[in-house]
Amino acid sequence: MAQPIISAEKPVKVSLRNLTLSFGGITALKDVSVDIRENEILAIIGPNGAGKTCLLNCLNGFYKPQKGEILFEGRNISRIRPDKAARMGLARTFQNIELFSGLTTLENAMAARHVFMKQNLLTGALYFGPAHNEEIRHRRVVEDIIDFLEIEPVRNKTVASLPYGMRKRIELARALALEPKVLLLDEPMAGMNTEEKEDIARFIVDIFEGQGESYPDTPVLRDGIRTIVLIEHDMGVVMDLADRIVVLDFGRKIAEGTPEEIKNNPLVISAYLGQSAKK
Amino acid sequence: MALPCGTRNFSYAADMAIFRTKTQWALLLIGLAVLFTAPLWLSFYWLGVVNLIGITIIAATGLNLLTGYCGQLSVGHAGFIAVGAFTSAVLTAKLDLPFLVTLPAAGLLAGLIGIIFGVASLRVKGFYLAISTIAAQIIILWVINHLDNITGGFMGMAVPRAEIFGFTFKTPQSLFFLIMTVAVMVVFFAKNLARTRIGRAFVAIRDNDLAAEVMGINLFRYKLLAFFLGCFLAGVAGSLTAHWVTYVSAEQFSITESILYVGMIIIGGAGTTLGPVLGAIIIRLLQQGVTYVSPILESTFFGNLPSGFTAGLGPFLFGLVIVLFLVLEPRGLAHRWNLFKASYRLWPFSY
Amino acid sequence: MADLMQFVLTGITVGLVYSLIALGFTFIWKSSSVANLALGQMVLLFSWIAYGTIQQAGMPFWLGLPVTIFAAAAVGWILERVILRPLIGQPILSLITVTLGIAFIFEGLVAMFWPISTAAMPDFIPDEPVHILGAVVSQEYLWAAGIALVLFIIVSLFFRYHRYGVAMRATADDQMAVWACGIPVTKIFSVSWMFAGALAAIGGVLMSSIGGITTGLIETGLKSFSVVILGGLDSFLGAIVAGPIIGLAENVGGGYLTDLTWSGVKDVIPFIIIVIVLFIKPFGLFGQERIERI
Amino acid sequence: MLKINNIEVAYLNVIRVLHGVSMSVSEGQIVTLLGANGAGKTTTLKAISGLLHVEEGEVTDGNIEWNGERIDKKNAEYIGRLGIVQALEGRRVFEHLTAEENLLVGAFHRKDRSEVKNDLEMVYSYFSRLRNLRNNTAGYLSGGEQQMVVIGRAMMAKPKLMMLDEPSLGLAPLMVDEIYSIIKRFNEEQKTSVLLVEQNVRIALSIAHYGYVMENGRVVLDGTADFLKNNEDVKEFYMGLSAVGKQKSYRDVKHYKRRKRWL
Amino acid sequence: GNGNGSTTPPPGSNTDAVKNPIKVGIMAPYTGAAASKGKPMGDGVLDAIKYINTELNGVQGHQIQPVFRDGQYNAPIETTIINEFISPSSGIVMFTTQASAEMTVVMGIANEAGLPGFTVFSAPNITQPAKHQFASFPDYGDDWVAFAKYYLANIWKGTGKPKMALHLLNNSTGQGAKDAADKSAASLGIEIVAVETHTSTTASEIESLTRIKAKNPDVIYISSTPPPTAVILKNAATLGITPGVTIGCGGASFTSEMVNLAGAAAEGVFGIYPTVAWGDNVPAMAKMTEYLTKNHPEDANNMDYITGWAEGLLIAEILNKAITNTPGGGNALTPALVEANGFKKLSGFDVGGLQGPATYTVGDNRFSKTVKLYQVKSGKITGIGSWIDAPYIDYGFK
Ligand SMILES: Nc1ncnc2c1ncn2[C@@H]1O[C@H](COP(=O)(O)OP(=O)(O)OP(=O)(O)O)[C@@H](O)[C@H]1O
Ligand SMILES: Nc1ncnc2c1ncn2[C@@H]1O[C@H](COP(=O)(O)OP(=O)(O)OP(=O)(O)O)[C@@H](O)[C@H]1O
Ligand SMILES: [Mg+2]
Ligand SMILES: [Mg+2]
Repeated sequence: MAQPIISAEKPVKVSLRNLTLSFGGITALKDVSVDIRENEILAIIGPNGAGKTCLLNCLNGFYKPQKGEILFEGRNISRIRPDKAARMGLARTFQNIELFSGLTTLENAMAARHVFMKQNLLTGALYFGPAHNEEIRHRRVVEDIIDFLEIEPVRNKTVASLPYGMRKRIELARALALEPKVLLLDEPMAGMNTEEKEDIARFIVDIFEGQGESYPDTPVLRDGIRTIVLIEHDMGVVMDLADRIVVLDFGRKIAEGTPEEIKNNPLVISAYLGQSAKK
Repeated sequence: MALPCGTRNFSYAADMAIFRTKTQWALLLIGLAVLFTAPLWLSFYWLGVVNLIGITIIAATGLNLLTGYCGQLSVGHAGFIAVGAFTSAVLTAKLDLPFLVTLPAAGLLAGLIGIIFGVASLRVKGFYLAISTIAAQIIILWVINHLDNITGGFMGMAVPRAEIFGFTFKTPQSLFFLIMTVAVMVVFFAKNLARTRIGRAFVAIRDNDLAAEVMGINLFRYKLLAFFLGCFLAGVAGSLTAHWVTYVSAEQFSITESILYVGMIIIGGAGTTLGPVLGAIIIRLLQQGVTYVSPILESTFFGNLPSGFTAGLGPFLFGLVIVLFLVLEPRGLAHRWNLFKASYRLWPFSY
Repeated sequence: MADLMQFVLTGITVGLVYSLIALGFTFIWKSSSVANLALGQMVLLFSWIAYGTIQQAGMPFWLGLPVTIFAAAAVGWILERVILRPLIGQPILSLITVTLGIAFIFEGLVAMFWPISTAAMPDFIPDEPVHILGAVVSQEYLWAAGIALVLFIIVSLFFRYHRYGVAMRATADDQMAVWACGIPVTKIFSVSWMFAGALAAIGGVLMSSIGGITTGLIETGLKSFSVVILGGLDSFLGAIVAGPIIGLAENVGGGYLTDLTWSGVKDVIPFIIIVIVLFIKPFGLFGQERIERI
Repeated sequence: MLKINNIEVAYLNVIRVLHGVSMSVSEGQIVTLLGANGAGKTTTLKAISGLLHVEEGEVTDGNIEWNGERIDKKNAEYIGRLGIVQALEGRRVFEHLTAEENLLVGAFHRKDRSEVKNDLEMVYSYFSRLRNLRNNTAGYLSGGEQQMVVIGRAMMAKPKLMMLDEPSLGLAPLMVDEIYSIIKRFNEEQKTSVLLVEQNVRIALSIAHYGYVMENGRVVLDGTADFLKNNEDVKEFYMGLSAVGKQKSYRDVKHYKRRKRWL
Repeated sequence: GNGNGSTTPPPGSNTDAVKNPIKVGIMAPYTGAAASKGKPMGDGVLDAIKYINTELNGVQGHQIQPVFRDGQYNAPIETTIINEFISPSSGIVMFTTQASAEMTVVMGIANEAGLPGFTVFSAPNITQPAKHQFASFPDYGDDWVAFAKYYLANIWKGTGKPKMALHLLNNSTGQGAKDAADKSAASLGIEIVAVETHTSTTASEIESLTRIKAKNPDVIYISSTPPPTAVILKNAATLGITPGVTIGCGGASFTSEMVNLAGAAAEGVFGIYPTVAWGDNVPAMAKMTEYLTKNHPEDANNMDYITGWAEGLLIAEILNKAITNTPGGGNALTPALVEANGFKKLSGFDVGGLQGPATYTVGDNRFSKTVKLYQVKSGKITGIGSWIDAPYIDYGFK
């Protein structure tokens, strides 16, 4: 079911225009422009310290770029607060795991349902009635996601002592629970072996495509997330999954194109891939 | 008897209930029955102690929401209790307002002042925040001390007894019912808040505030909400204190008391509903122990003890208990209790 | 004008005394990220030990002082060994609370061993006040201020350049990782608590030669917290600069504001400053910002 | 020189994680430890370095020997002094220290202070990116840069046995190749033994002399690197898609049938 | 509700019957912030009761049974203690506290329950308006008046009104003096030129004294506790205020502890104290010294032990009066009877000469109404003159 790669026709979902971000002396992003389109998985690659994570951080409002603008569905969100960005439909995972370590897997995902819930102090404190029903409603969605990602065995475990790979999956679950329009993944497969990478790759593809009637009550799984941004250092994964790739180096965009184009771009090879990747 | 080996649930509602087995419900009912018949079999003295514990549980539960759940360390809790106490005192004594108005008013004012000082928490954490809350307490007490026209200044002021629909809460027994009703309600509300949307947001902020924000939780609103709730309950406890002691002066609300509250939630188990309850009971009973033991030791071993031994015994024991608890059970008694429950539930297979 | 001079001089010297105590706080913080709320009680206990060696055991000052410092270091060592070491890796809340427990224990010990509860430190600094530009200051304050400055230079250099100093800072960041490097975390902890004990002892002897040995020393500990907040928890420079600022604010502010506001304003000024600082410069004048990266 | 004899490890006295693991590392060898998430690789390393105690874990059975001396009951410091150093997984830099100070902490217990300067140079020559970042606060470095700091720090200790937990994690492909050639060089030049936990099986086996495969707390397979490289199971499960020759796409991984779920 | 009721023998057989012990609640801040005063006072009162019980065979044959509790200077704890004291089943007929702050916390409940009690150190708000609580000697306000009068009569040599500065502790100790000054300075002919407050833990008062100095006062009055008083005195010496300006202290500050701490700076300072000093030739001195040496040598020279001992004697006398005036005697005592027949029947009791004679006057709940003036001379607290009257001041509290 691979999508045809005709990027020009896909509508732009998020548009980054001339972003510049610096910290004191370090320029993390310099005049970077990227269009993130609907119906595509966009990969961002580049050497360590190139500014990939910074780009995501700008996208969801964690960093405020000094110059340039970010248009999300036409609205400028370059100075938005992170929680607002989440409400607008931007969810992400983190390269160094950032879970709520004192909560269980289930609660981590439920925490992300926060934005959809209507409880207030009063109904929450009384619990019985509206809050209870709401909890159950959202619990269903979360259980669907847990089921989808196959993490039921750790559903009620506090996440702090789970193995690395498991925690990465829980991060994904939490991001899905936010039912985002755009999913941002920062190195979701780091520290996994090939088999586990296959799992995650499968999840990403499934999320992208949607699961239809397997999960009729959970829109995010049923309809899929049609815009995914992926940062990853495993070229096998990137080349297979991405519809389009943007390459950053020292804060600048040095290339953009289909996996085929990128694989053979001499600039990218010398800055990032190295000769070994070509074989 | 059927052991609850691996209690399993078949619906989300059942899975989310606090009390899941018949035994648990029975224990709850028995517990409540024992609690509310206490005035029949407890002496004045023990009622006094239990009343104090009840008030303490209310304030400690507030601190637990703020510190245990939301992770905002406050070492100025007694300052907010003072706000509640004086609010209630002034409103009843000077304006003749009914207790049913002054009690929530005390909570509200304490909560609002809590929000003001809580604004600092948006930028700092941990020890910085701890000190700013100490500062809050010192400033609050200074203001109370100098609003002499309203609060009686250094002298403090007398407080009338609480009155609801013409009934005056005067005897330790009637106060017991008043205080315990509020305490049970507060614990129940806190438990519910903790396990629903707001509580999860609090814990998310405690465990990883950056990620929480990225997940759509408004830090500004929720940190302030935590301060409001924590201080609101402090205010409620303050109001009850005022009508229980019947005299308030700023001196009664010391930094030491604030520190004790922190000790309570740590010993009991921060971030659990049971924690502040256990902590309040232990610390208050320990204080009573010291009240008793030191004079007894002094008279029993007259002359055989180094002079000053008893004077130092109180703080020494106190510190020792806090330290021992932390070293031996750093996650608090509630944690131990949960382990115990878990192993009981799966008995006889401990793993 | 003469009044102003007096307020300024008093502010600076008193402030440096706060700095002296604050250095001890920063020392522990930088080496183990433990916020030592028992600071005031340590100062109190060690002042009494000094009293015990010099006044009660009759040692001459030149012997009593080193003995006291040695004893203080020993107490620091025991604290680390028995109480803090088992807590390595526990959340910050537990670490802060355990120091509160220590504070109670010390208060108890003091009451047990010195039931007289207050005493004057034997005189070892001449009584005559010194006149500077029309203002007077007692020699004790000058000594305390001078010693604070010297200690500041020593500890700053130590933490910046000495390998133990650098390792201590690393320990404050991530004990587990320090351990993984094969560095004796426990020894680092011991050494830093011994140092902190010694600093508290020196501070205590100087402080109590000014105001006597009383529980008031505990409260001076509280004031020192406002100094570390203003200066930045992890900055010795902050401690040494913020002390006089707090002192000046207290004395000059108190000097001119008391008539305009309420009495006792002097005693809340440091705390009002804390609240203001936390709003506009949350990590103090020289404190390192919390690292926020995702 | 390092021998692990049938150890069992439990956390908090209840959670048993290793069920009888044996392995050995001899002088100058690079040994790699492979296995899925949660197999117990990190736990094994912690058992060796003594860090287990800090996490309320304990070696409940079996023993660990270092040059004939039992070290499974020793504390981390003692083991560190023997020259065993572990680089933790997950880029644990000292955030508030500069990159260079991080490296110096690695050299803490070395007596040859003058040599330390040279080694600093050596690390900078290995990781040239760090040279420019030497005075930057480590907490703000990018993920990969932090990883370099962590490995450099382990090297600064000049250990007899260097244990690296997923050194390639989060590194760019070029950098992975580079780091592995550095580890190999370091092993050859300094005669340091290396115990390597890695998910990137292909690259790990390319420099290792010997390897162990762990699953669910047990060693299920071991052998020389060449043997493992050619083992069918290893090829299928650990090198999977990228196995030379039949390259299938991550897009085409088969979708398993979903099971009925129980609460 | 008398706990002794069940064991009371039939009326009439009183003289031969078993004489029940009489329970008295005693609350002292044995630990906590005020332990430095509470401990010696507690020691004093317990020693005195011990002496009465063993050597005098109690009060008319009834042993005094102290129910001694450490209030820890902590309001919640003090409240639980008073709840114990007021409980009918406790059998307690009266109680005492050692500090005005302690009494302030508990007096609401005690008054409500009608349990009579008295406090050793007191502030005006405890005895005004007069309810069931009493003070064993004049309060902090009275101290000020007594000193002011003495100053005007014997020290002030100038013309016009003398200028006085107040330096007050930030609690009821300081406030009591301020209330008195507000009320009576004008009528006495004293001009208050400065009012400063300090905390109980201050380390420097140079700043406040600089401002006081600028006002050129003739006399400074300190109402506080010993440690801060010593700081103020030392700072005053540093600033050159003393010698030159007269300094007077309220009762709670003026102890040997303060003299120790202040050293040379205390020389010449005047102080009010409600009892005699150690070594004064009064009837109770010998026994008191004997018990002190035997049981509490660490309290030597501590005048708070004297106030405690005097408290013990007062308790005994109150009970003595109550037993005498109550039909049925000691076994029939109730709180109300002790108040009516004991507290309110006190008249001219000399308290072993330790403090001014104790007398109950209607509307004035202070027992002794005199204080003594002292001065530090060559490092010793030395009495000057005889007892000074401290007449009742009506502050109009409600
Ligand atoms: N808050 C910050 N303060 C200072 N420097 C920063 C900050 N955040 C990022 N940087 C710097 O910006 C550069 C880009 O960092 P970024 O995390 O975006 O890299 P990256 O492309 O994600 O690299 P990697 O693949 O290693 O994760 C790095 O050199 C980093 O040190
Ligand atoms: N501190 C701990 N307390 C309890 N259980 C733990 C603890 N640390 C690890 N575990 C458990 O031990 C098992 C093995 O973990 P370990 O970290 O050794 O795996 P790993 O092979 O290194 O995995 P990864 O590849 O994800 O790093 C896991 O199931 C984990 O949940
Ligand atoms: Mg990155
Ligand atoms: Mg691992």
